[in-house]
Amino acid sequence: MIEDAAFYIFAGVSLFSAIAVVLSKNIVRAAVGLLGTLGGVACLYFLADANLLGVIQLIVYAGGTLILIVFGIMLTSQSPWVGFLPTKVQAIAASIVAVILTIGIVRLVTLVPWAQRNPDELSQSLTVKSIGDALLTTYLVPFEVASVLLLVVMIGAAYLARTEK
Amino acid sequence: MASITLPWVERNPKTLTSQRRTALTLLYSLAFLHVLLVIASWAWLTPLSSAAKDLTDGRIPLVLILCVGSVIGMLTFVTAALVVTFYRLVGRILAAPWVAFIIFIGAIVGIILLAWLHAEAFAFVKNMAHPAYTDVNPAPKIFGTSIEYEQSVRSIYEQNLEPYAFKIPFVGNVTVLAAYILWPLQFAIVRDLVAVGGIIGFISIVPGFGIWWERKIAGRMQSRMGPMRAGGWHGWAQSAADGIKLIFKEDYVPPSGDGLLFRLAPYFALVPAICAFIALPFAAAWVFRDLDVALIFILAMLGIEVMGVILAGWASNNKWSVYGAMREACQMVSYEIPMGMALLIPVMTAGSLNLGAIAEAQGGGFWTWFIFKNVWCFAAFFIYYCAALASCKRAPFDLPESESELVAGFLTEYSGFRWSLFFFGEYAAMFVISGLATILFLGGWMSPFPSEWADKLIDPNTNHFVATIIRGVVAENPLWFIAKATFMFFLQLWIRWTLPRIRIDQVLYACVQVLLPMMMVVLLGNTLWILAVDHWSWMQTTDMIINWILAALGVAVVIGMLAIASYGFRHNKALVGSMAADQLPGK
Amino acid sequence: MNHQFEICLALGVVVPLISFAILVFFGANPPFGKPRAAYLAFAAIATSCVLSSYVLINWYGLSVAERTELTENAFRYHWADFGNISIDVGVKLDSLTVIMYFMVTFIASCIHAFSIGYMSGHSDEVGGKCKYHRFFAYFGLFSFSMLGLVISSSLLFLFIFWELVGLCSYLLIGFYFHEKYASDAGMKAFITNRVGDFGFIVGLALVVLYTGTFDLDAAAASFAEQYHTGTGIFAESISLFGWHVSGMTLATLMGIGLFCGAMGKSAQFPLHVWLPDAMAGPTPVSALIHAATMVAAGVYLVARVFRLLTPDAQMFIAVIGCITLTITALIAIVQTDIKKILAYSTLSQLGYMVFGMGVGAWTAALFHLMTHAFFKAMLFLGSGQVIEGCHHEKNIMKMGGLSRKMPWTGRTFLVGVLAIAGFGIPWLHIGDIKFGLGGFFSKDEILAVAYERAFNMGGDGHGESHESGGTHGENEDHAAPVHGDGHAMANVAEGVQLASADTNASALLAAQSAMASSESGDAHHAEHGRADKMKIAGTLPSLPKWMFWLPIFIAYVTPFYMMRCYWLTFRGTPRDHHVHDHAHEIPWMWVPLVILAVGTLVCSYMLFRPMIADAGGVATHAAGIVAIDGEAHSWEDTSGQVMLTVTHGSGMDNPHNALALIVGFSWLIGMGLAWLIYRNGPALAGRIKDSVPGLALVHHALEQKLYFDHVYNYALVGGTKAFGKLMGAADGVLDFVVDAVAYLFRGIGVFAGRQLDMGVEKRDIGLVDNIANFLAWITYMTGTGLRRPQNGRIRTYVLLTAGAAGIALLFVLFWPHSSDAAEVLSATAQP
Amino acid sequence: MLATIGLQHYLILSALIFSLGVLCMATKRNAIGILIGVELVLNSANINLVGFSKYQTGKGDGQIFAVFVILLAAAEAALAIAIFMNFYNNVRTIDVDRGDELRG
Repeated sequence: MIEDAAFYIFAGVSLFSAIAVVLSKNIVRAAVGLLGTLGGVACLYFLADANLLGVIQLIVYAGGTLILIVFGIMLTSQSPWVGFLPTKVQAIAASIVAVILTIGIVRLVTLVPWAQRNPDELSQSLTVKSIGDALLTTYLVPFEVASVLLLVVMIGAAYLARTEK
Repeated sequence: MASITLPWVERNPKTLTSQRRTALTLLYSLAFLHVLLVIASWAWLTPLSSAAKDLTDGRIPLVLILCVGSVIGMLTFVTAALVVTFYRLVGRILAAPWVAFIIFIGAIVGIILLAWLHAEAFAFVKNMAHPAYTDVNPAPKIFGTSIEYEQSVRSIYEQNLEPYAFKIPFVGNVTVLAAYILWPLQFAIVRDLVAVGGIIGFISIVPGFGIWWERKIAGRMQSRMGPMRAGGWHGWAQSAADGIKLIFKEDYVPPSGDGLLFRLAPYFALVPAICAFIALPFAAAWVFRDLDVALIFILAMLGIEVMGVILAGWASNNKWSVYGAMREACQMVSYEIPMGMALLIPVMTAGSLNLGAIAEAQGGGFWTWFIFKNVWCFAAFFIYYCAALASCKRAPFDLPESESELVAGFLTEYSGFRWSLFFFGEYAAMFVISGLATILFLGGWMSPFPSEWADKLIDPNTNHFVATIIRGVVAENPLWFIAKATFMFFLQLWIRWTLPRIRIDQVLYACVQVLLPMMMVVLLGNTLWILAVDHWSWMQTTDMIINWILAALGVAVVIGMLAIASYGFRHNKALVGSMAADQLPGK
Repeated sequence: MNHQFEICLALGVVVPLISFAILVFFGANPPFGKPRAAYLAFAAIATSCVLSSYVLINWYGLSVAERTELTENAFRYHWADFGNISIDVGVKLDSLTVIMYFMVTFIASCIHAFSIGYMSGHSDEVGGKCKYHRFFAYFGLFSFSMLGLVISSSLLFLFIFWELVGLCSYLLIGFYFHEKYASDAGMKAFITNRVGDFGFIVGLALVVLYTGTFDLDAAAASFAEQYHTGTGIFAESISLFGWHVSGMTLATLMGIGLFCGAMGKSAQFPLHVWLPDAMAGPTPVSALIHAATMVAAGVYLVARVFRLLTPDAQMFIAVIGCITLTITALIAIVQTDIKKILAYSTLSQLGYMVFGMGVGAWTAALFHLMTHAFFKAMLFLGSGQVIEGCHHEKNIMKMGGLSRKMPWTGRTFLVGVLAIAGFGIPWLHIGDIKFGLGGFFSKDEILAVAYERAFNMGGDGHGESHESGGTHGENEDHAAPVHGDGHAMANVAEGVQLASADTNASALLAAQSAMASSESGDAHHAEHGRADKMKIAGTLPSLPKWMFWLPIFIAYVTPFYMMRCYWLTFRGTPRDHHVHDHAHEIPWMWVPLVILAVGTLVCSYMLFRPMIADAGGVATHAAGIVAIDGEAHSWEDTSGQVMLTVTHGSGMDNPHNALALIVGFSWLIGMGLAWLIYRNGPALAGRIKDSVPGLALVHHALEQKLYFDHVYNYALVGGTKAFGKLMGAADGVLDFVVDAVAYLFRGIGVFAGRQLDMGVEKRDIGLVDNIANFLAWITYMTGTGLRRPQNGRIRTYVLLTAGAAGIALLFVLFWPHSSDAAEVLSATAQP
Repeated sequence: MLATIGLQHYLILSALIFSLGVLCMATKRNAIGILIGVELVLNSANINLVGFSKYQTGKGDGQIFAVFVILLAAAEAALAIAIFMNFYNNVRTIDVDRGDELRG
């Protein structure tokens, strides 16, 4: 019961923040809205017994990526509050597309009788240990590839963002 | 020392006296009402309370409210009335020169009492917690563990726990009363609320005490007294007075800034710091939520805290603020890396990500603390502490608010209550990183003695209270944790007033080119070391020898520090620049 | 199990890595600094060399059976599982590893020693980067990766080290990175190698896909099984867009893919362009990496995966090798840069090795690899001595008469030239000692196999041995004593798994026993008749004749250009007195040269010969002398017949007398011709070029390296650019059409409106004008509307994509049959 | 209808956030705004993964993939910011509509 209420609260926070992201004209406010979405989604992860994922979401996304984004905003803004607004036609077209997408996907999701696990098993949560084991055995290749990718990205980003001589 | 003066008392005695008279009348009448209520309810409820065997009995809340509540209310009103009556006396007592002595003695007694209470409650909770402690997915929790609370209380009620079974004349069975008082705690949400209240209360104490302490230390280091006026003894009420002042200050929002974000920013700085306490254990099972990812969670919260600073700087629309914000952003993002890597060292050494398990792996005396475990852990501790200082924007890394270059950095435009929220967040974060250092490197809530000693000291005939205290002192106790964390907190203050602030490029250099490579070497070294110790017996000997050398080093450092401190204490008049108090006229 | 050999080899791999780690971090400063950094690197590789000598000596002190046992129980450590594929870290311990390892460490030690002197002239600081220690650090890394490559038992690790070797090559070619040509050359080598490695990865992926393992032995076993059952990779035909390549299975593609890697690293024909440019690196680098060891890694790879090659793939390899050895030798004739000549000769010799692998001369190719490594390293070091002595003058046209100034260099260079030219006298021998130098034996053996393949295929002896397969058990008993030999071979190069899987095993064993009983063979003298027994001829496709004659021709060209190089450099009269006066021999730098020269002589006299033959598994040590060229290759055609390649007796019979006649004196003729022409300097050659019609044209073509670089530049770089331009133009045309339509109609509309307006009363404007304007507006809007979606704005694209997806989704879901879609979806929604 | 929380709830939430992300991508002219929209979309994908992990497989695979998604998102953001810096250095604005030199 409390879990259900918590789901609606967190989902509401995420959605509300996501709407704020879309509607805000100021890009920093959009970033703050994104923070709200990330936090809400992280709470949802906690709710779905994905503790590690929630924490990773917070530490990597909210603590790292988002700060990077805000940093980028600060470095690339010329005057404080200038927002580049889309034209009305664009906004309306985009809204229509979004509505179409929403209807389509929601319809799809409600149409399919999703098989679900036995409710008794639902409460069994995964420990960090089991995820760590899986990462180092079954998912070793993606894990290693991801580390290589991060290395490449690090070098690439440093190269791209360096000051021109 | 001048006695405390309450200006509003002195200014217009007449009106104030009439006000006092009104207040006294009100208070005494309320107290009298409560006395009546107590008598009536006691007469009515005594047979009833002894009849209520079942904890779900709906009459218990009634007993609680009528009986216990009215006693508490009566005492409160009487105390208030006495204070109002003897306000001059109270003021004089607070201001009396000998109050320091009383507070000192009182503090010692209080700490002992507190220790006893803690130990008692700790043992109580831990015993209850025990069967469920290892459960994978506990039911609703208090202090992080699944507790069959009803049963526990019922067992008290049914006097199964011998030590609690004593009676007070006219009051009845204490355990029954205790059961009544603890009755609401059977609801998970009540327990959570109590725990949250406790956390928030603790967080409010930390800055209050910390700011005063910091100012006193600063004063001592600069051969002056620091705050001396507010309150009586050594300006102990200075933080409270500051708080009152800040609340009444003008709440200024820069008109050209982003008002919404400006108002929002302090909460972004404060709330994550509070959230970090969710997962920070004060002792085994003394944690709000015992997450298996507690360590990363705390790290994440410390990371998000930066967002508040950045937004504050941005929303102020002020050059200095933005500089401060950007400094904070790059500083924090950089220092998180060595910090996170340093935290891996104890995790690796203990073989567990669970903070409780890590702390309890260090229970065999101070030489088993991870800081003394081997050279890599030793290095990791210092790297962690440096990085933590930086991520907390404490001196010498307090670039975001460096007042000599950036006015006050991101705080430039802030005033009043919002300004104080930043400080709440900062001090809370300081305590969190100190606590983390304590748990991971300094044995957490384990005492510096091997915990087996407790079992040797307690023979089965020992009085229960004595046994609990012995266990608390010799084995484990939340107070040990608080004491160690407070010491680490003190170190931060000490460092702040000792080291000069460094430049921003030096800050980043220190992270990326010094701490990070060092940390990588340490990480690799520790891994190989653990492997080697596992595989070769001669490495175990080496490991032990190094452990002892490091422990001896630690003891030597502490003894040296104490010696220097005692020397300074004894010879402070002979030292250069003795206390300003000594130079006061009349001395 | 005692793993002392593995431990020694692994230690030898790690020691250079440690030296690399130390040097790269601390090499620039005391306690290392300028000379000591080099000493550290030398000490490291010398340690490896000592270790490998220990292994070599002890390894060959063991009996064949013991070695076989060691090979089978070599160290394997289960490292990780990737899904179903398990990855082992292990050491491939067999004769080939041991010899190759020794060769690499020995030559690397000599070159390290040489480099101490060579690099001492280099300044410490260039552009703020300390180069001296960097050089030796890279050498350490290179030694580590090359040795790791040699001992890897798993294709995965082989590939990792393979790439590391490529990286070192890149770093060392571009060692003078402040010079554009050097960094360009490094880039070129790297990119060219990537092309080859792409094929390698494809091959590797196929191996893993179809055999499920990275382990060389396990892969070969699985491969053999698939072959026999005709399943797996042999059941897959190659098809490209529905077009089937007839007669080829995917197995062939896999072999070719693996060979592509070798093509890149060993610089074979289409990808050979990087090696001459790689001479931009310091000369010791050229000696170590681009002559002796790294480029040989390709050949080594082919030797390692030989069991995975189908006859078609082998033919491909042979063709590539043949082309390479021909064209590069021709280009070498006209080069004037001493290092370029040596580079092209290296290419040519690599071509010989690859050709040898392709025609099935497994042992001979590896033997040639070993001998070539020695004399080519020596030649390069000699050229380094010359270049250093002449103050970085590389043009041989400006040299001449240097042998007086640098006598030791001249002498050792001559030894090298003789060795590469194939100096030796057929039929002459004193006892068992034959008269000749390295190239004489190794190159001619490759040619002998080619000869067999080109002329003598057809299978006398085939029937006999195949019949003997009928009496299976008997033969097996009979062959039991030599089974060990066969086994040793199997673990290195060829599949006993394959052979023993069916009755053909006996054929193989019969061949081996025949060879085992053969004593004292040599390249050109032996008893007749034995070879017939050894010929387990098969039905391998016989070699086209040109693939035999081209290498023969090049065997004449090789002595020519090497003699030209030697004579113009060391003999004759000095042509540039400035260079000549300042030329000097740097003291002590010739010591490694002499050591290598001695090595060349020794290895020419067959020290390595038996060892490699043993690696091939068809040698016997009973008599102490081994001379049989036993290619360890057996293959079977699709009809299941034995296709053991020629295992001829190395010139013991008539054909080989003929071969000796054909190429035995090529060194004399080639070198003699060169001496005649270049005796008095290059002038005569110039005159010949001018007087013979057409020769100038050929000369020019060769000078331009047969236009390979031009073609690549034009076809690849230009092609890409042109494609881009074409696309741009197409875009422009479309835009132009759309715009033009819009503007045209708008113009018409405006014009019409104006015409109608003129002289007409105001009230008409409303109607007429508006109609016209409306038309114009419609057309204009159509045009701009068509234009708009491709406005290059990311948001528009996002919108269009998302909108299209959404509409498609709605269409599917709300269409009358959407329940079907739901059924399909719900079927997939089950866990 | 929405009695107990099940897989559908997660999926619908994910769909909504996805659409909002697309909307954000389509309406923001600031390059970083577009990046924020991408992050929203990735988050919605992660919600799906976690939902399926909890309600269908019960194993860690969904979570692990979500971890990789987060990781890739971080990498993508780092690169994107670096590209935007370059873009800003070249065009002196972060408005993507101004970066249309290649427009047809």
